[in-house]
Amino acid sequence: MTRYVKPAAVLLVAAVTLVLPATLDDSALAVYILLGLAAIVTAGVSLLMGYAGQVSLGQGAFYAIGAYTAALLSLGGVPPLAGLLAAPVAAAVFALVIGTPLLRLRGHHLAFATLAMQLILLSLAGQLEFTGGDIGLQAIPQFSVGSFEADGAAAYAYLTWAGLALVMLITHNVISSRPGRALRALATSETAAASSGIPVGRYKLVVFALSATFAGLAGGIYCFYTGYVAPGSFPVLISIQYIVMAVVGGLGTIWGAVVGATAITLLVQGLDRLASLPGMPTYAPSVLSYAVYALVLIVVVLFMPRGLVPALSRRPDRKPRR
Amino acid sequence: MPDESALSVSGVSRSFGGVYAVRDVSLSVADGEVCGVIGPNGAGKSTLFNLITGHLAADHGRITFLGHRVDRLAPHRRARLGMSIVFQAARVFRGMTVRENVMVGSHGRTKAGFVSAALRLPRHRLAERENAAEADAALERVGLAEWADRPADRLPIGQQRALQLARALCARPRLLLLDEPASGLRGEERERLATLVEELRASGLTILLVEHDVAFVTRLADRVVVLDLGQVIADGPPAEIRADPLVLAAYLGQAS
Amino acid sequence: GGGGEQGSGAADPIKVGLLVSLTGNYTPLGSEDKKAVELAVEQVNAQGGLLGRKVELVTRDDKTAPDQGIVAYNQIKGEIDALIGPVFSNSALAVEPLAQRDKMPYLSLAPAQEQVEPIKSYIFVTPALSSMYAERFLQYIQAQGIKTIAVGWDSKSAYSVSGHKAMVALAAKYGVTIAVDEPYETTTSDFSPMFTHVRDSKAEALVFWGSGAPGVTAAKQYVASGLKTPLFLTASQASKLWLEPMGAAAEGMTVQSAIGVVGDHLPEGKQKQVIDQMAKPYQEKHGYPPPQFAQDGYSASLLLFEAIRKANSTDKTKIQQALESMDLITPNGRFRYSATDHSGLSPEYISVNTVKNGQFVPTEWAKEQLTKTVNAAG
Amino acid sequence: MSAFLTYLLNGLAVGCAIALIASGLVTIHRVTGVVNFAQGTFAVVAGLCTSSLLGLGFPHGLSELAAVLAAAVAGLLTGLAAIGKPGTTPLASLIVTLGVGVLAYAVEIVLWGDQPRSAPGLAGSVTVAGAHIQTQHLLVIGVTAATFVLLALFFGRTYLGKALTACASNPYAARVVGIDVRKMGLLAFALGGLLGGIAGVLVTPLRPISFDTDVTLIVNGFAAAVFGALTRPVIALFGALLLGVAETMAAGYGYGSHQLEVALGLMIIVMIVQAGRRSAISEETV
Amino acid sequence: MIEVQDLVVSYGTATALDHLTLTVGDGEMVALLGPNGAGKSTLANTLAGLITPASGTVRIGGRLALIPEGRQLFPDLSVADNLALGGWRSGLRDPSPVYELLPRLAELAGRRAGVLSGGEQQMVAFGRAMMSRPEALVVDELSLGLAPNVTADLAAHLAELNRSQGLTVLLIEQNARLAFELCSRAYVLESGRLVTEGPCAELAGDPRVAAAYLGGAVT
Ligand SMILES: Nc1ncnc2c1ncn2[C@@H]1O[C@H](COP(=O)(O)OP(=O)(O)OP(=O)(O)O)[C@@H](O)[C@H]1O
Ligand SMILES: Nc1ncnc2c1ncn2[C@@H]1O[C@H](COP(=O)(O)OP(=O)(O)OP(=O)(O)O)[C@@H](O)[C@H]1O
Ligand SMILES: [Mg+2]
Ligand SMILES: [Mg+2]
Repeated sequence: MTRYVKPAAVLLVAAVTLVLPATLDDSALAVYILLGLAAIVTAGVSLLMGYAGQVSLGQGAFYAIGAYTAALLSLGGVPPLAGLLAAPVAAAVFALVIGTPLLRLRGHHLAFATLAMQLILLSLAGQLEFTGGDIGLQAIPQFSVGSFEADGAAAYAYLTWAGLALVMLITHNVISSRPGRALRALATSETAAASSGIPVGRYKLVVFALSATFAGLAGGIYCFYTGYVAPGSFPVLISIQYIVMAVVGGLGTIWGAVVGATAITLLVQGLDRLASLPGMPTYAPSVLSYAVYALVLIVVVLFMPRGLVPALSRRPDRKPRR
Repeated sequence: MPDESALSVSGVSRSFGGVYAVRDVSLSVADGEVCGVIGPNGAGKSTLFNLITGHLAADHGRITFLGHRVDRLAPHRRARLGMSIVFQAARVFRGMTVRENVMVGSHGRTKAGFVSAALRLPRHRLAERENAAEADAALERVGLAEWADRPADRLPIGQQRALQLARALCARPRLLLLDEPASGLRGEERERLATLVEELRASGLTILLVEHDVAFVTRLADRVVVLDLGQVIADGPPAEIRADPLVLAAYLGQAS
Repeated sequence: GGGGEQGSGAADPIKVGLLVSLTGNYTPLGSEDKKAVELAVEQVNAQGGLLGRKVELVTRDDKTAPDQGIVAYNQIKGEIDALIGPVFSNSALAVEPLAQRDKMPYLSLAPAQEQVEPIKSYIFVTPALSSMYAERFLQYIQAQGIKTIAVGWDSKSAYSVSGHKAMVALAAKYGVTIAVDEPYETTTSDFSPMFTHVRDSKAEALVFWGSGAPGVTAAKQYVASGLKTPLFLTASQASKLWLEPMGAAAEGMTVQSAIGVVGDHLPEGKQKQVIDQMAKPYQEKHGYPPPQFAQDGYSASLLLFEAIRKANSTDKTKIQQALESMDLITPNGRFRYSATDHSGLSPEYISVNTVKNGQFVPTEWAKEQLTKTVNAAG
Repeated sequence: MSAFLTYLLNGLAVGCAIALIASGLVTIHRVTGVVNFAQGTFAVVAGLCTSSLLGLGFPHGLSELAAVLAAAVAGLLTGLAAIGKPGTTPLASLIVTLGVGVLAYAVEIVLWGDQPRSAPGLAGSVTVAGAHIQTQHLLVIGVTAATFVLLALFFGRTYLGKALTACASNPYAARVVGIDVRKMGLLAFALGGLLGGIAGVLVTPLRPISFDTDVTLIVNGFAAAVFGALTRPVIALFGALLLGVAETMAAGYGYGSHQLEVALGLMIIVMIVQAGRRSAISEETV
Repeated sequence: MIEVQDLVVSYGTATALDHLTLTVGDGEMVALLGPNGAGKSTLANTLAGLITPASGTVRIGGRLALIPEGRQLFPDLSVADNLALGGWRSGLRDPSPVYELLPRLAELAGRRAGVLSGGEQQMVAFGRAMMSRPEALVVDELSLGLAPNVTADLAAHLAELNRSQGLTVLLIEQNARLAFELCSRAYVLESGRLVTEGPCAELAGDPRVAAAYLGGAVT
């Protein structure tokens, strides 16, 4: 009986995902796309933090690298598809390079170092000529594959959610198998993991790069969708927001990233709508959205400390595997 | 002797802020031998184990294992050469089931990496199934079979220790280091553990055993090494050691 | 996108989009813009609206973030006839390509140079560009007989970066040498290195580019440092946001501003009248005179209303055409947009003031210049 | 030489202001294991309060004192939200403090509006061996020195300080010996609020404070606190001074637009070097 | 001194102690035996007030100290500070009496507790409990990780305190031989319920108890 519940749920979600873009208007589609992108990045955060126990407060940096890579390439005349594929690769390579020294750090040290890495990166992007400085890169061409050009928001919605599906599938396959077990093991005890033959340093590096890959992919899609990339698009707060999404959704669960990203994005957008209704006093947007956002966040975290997914599904997502 | 020895430690020292925890220790363990290590609290037994497995770096000395010089290798490389350790303090992996915990043990001798896992290649599925079967066999051996699907961190202490042993076995080691495996076990369970160790010895496994239950050690060990203040103060067959006045004074007291 | 005009019966309101920062770093600026635009809409509706229709605002928050600006724009682009756009340059630059693609008449509240270089046909700028402030200061400096200056600038602010760039480019033209060229960062909390460098140089004045917190921090530390070289500040400091925290310490400092800030000191005439038309009710409603950002918002509204009147339609192309032939006096000065000039203003509409009794008072030189400008405009 | 000394002294002052924020972070983390992202908020609350009270005509001293107390109350309230409910994990508490910081935005905007405010401090500057330094900066340095001496003595030497430390070191064991972990945690939050308040009161005359200034404050403070592993006040102080001096020196010697990169990069390098000296097994003491 | 009436303790839906009733009289030394997962530690924690029972009553007639399972020291504090904090309730701050009993700890006084060897940690845990000058002591595994001579010393010390000061002891111990030597009475717990109780001499003779607890690696 329960054997069929999960596949059925997955099918239902997939169907809704496919139908939605066709029915939504542009304004809702914008939210739908940003939500999907946030979920892709959050899936990486959840993998890194929830499974491998490594904290990154700089995930926005990889998002930015993906976006800049795709933007620079396609502005340089490279076909957008190649630009999009290069985005996750560039983010991963960057993560491998900086991860090698940074991952010697643990816990809060690592959290700080990744945060600082993002600040430094943004600061450089804001000063370098070829990244367009603080103004950034504009007029990035539309995404296209061959002669098909994605000019409507719906096309980006499909692209985003296809990316999300891929990311979820990879996460699911990885965490429930040999390398995934190794990651989850080293989260508890690096010592015990190493004595089981796990190359702890290398695994941390690989999972760091994998989470960066996800963020890079999202960044690539983002740059084509908005047609504009600048340092200001990737504030440090965005990295913190991903962590909030991961925690609210439920760390260490596959669906947590999607649920968390959805909950937070819809909350923020909803409040925004409400606050900018005519007749609201000048302070209303800020006061209302800050207050409600904060209260909802606090209440959810206090009363569902393990996140929405575990709280809603009673059974933890992690089924023992045979 | 060094030639046929599985493990040889020579002149190894390690100090912490000027205090020697292990001082110029040399010992060698023959292939298939069970070597007991006893000594007062703080004698350096666990530190010695950490030096052998690579979790601590030695200040001096050399360690060879199955003909490889290992003292510069990272812990996971040594594990892959065939060393497994059961720590004194239980280190089970949280958020994983008992079976998953044990399957981690096989990591060093299996291959499937991120790519084959992400793609779910058939080869990978097959390997997973074999691993799970082997983990179940190991659990059966230590008497944890019925706990396989439980979250490991909720196990009572005794079971956590058994779990560690199963995880170590799953690595199919050549050398097993047991740091106080019987502590926290009652009579019946001690007996089961002793039987298991005997079986392992019979299958040719080399074992280093730290234990304060002297009866347990004397029953299982071919040879006993005594450490005190980081140094070897005696080394010989169990019966001899139990009568050694130095050992009596430093360790056994009037109790035995 | 598109649409919105199908059912435009006489009773349908004209919808103007307003996209500003109501949360995030630029809240203080965005909220002033919002107040001013609301005032302009109120006033125009009180006079019976435009083309016999009421004007209605559709306000959205860009949260001082470009991607949120895009989300917000996409949400409203279907229903609005024209857009008054973000005060945060990065948001503005993010939204503009979309507005251009949708042929949406767009009046920007951001001062970034890049908006008009190159010119995009639907994008118009209302604040003076920082290059104009740079040029105006150089004119003043030349008039004061100063030959050597120091320049401090925020390397993380687009406004300050392009102001600095223009200053470096134009200095020679006005016979000025830059002896100290000192970048800092928005988060800088200690300016003593800059002051030390200035002290050790021949500079006769320190021109400080920056907006927000650094403007106050640096000016306060300047006073405490005992440095004698006069401090020149740009128009970002021409508001109570700067005056209030500075208090008495601001006395005697030189601060640029848009013409609207010094309306009281102008001769009677069209310009003064327009400024008062906004400043008086604004002061009544909010209890303080309108700061620079409010003037920008108000000017943008006037420009848009005038364009709709001239176009006699809410057709977007017609509004754009009307804007390109615009000649209108606003609190920011006289705008003359053309196909080759989408910023419309010129440096003559910038005042150079001294702080006296907590007020911005034009210097003698500025008074003279402004009088000339205003009289020439009629 | 005097230029160097100017940079150094001013850098120390900048570092001291950062250190005060870090001290609150360290205090709270040392006792509760929670990284308090609302720490910058306490400084903002105190700064805005001072500015209002002085504006209402209350004298110096009294205004500052009241502002610091207000921050302590804010600290206590944050603590109630973050650790008041039994079973809240440190990660959940961290998110709660983030939430409290955002909630504070709403309250601050209603009370003080969204415009930056400032407050007068000690005016003028002094010349030490040819180096100029603001009097207010000297005050900051003095108060910071005193605060850290007291803090180090409190945690290192007093019984209560050790009991507080014990709470985060092993909360279960703390309960075993009879320590009321929750009460101690709230005490730490109040103390953290107090320290944040001191920082706010001292910094407001140096730079304008608005509701969202907390972000800048917390980023620097977090860097310094992490340097001291979030538990060791004196090392956090060193981290803060390193940060402050590196920034000022970078600006002084021609890297004004790369202050941030230089300072943060330096911190990361020092941390990595430190980390190379520690082994995993000694960090994983069970 | 310790009175437990009809005690029920559960973790979520799992019941760890099921209507348990037992008493330990003033100045009595009682052993508690049971297989892994029987609920012994749960009982110890409940007696120390660290777990709130679902139902039933617990009455303690004096100052109670717990030596918890797995040592549970303050790893970041020094040995001396660990001991001093043991005196939180009693007001005793000076650890020298403990140093007299366990001279090894005096040598280690300045060391961080987290880096100590297993047995050394167990000594600190014992010393810390002594610092609270308990009238009743619950020991969750006394001999865990201790060298035989140290175990013997500590057992002798407990017996001495019991004799001279009337210390009440509830001893949870896997080494049943030691428990029976030290205590007069014992309870046997299985799956949260009492299965046997009686004087130690009698229980040692019970073949089931002997097989489960006294058997094993005895030469
Ligand atoms: N990281 C460290 N820093 C300082 N001292 C240490 C460290 N690790 C171990 N020691 C000290 O080294 C000595 C040896 O410790 P070790 O754990 O090897 O003892 P052991 O023989 O295993 O004792 P036990 O039987 O109690 O487990 C002890 O005195 C211990 O305090
Ligand atoms: N925090 C917890 N959450 C859920 N179940 C728990 C928890 N702690 C203990 N249990 C369960 O309660 C039961 C009793 O555990 P307890 O630790 O009291 O046993 P014990 O008799 O002390 O065992 P041991 O001899 O191994 O120390 C066990 O089944 C255990 O799995
Ligand atoms: Mg040991
Ligand atoms: Mg127990």
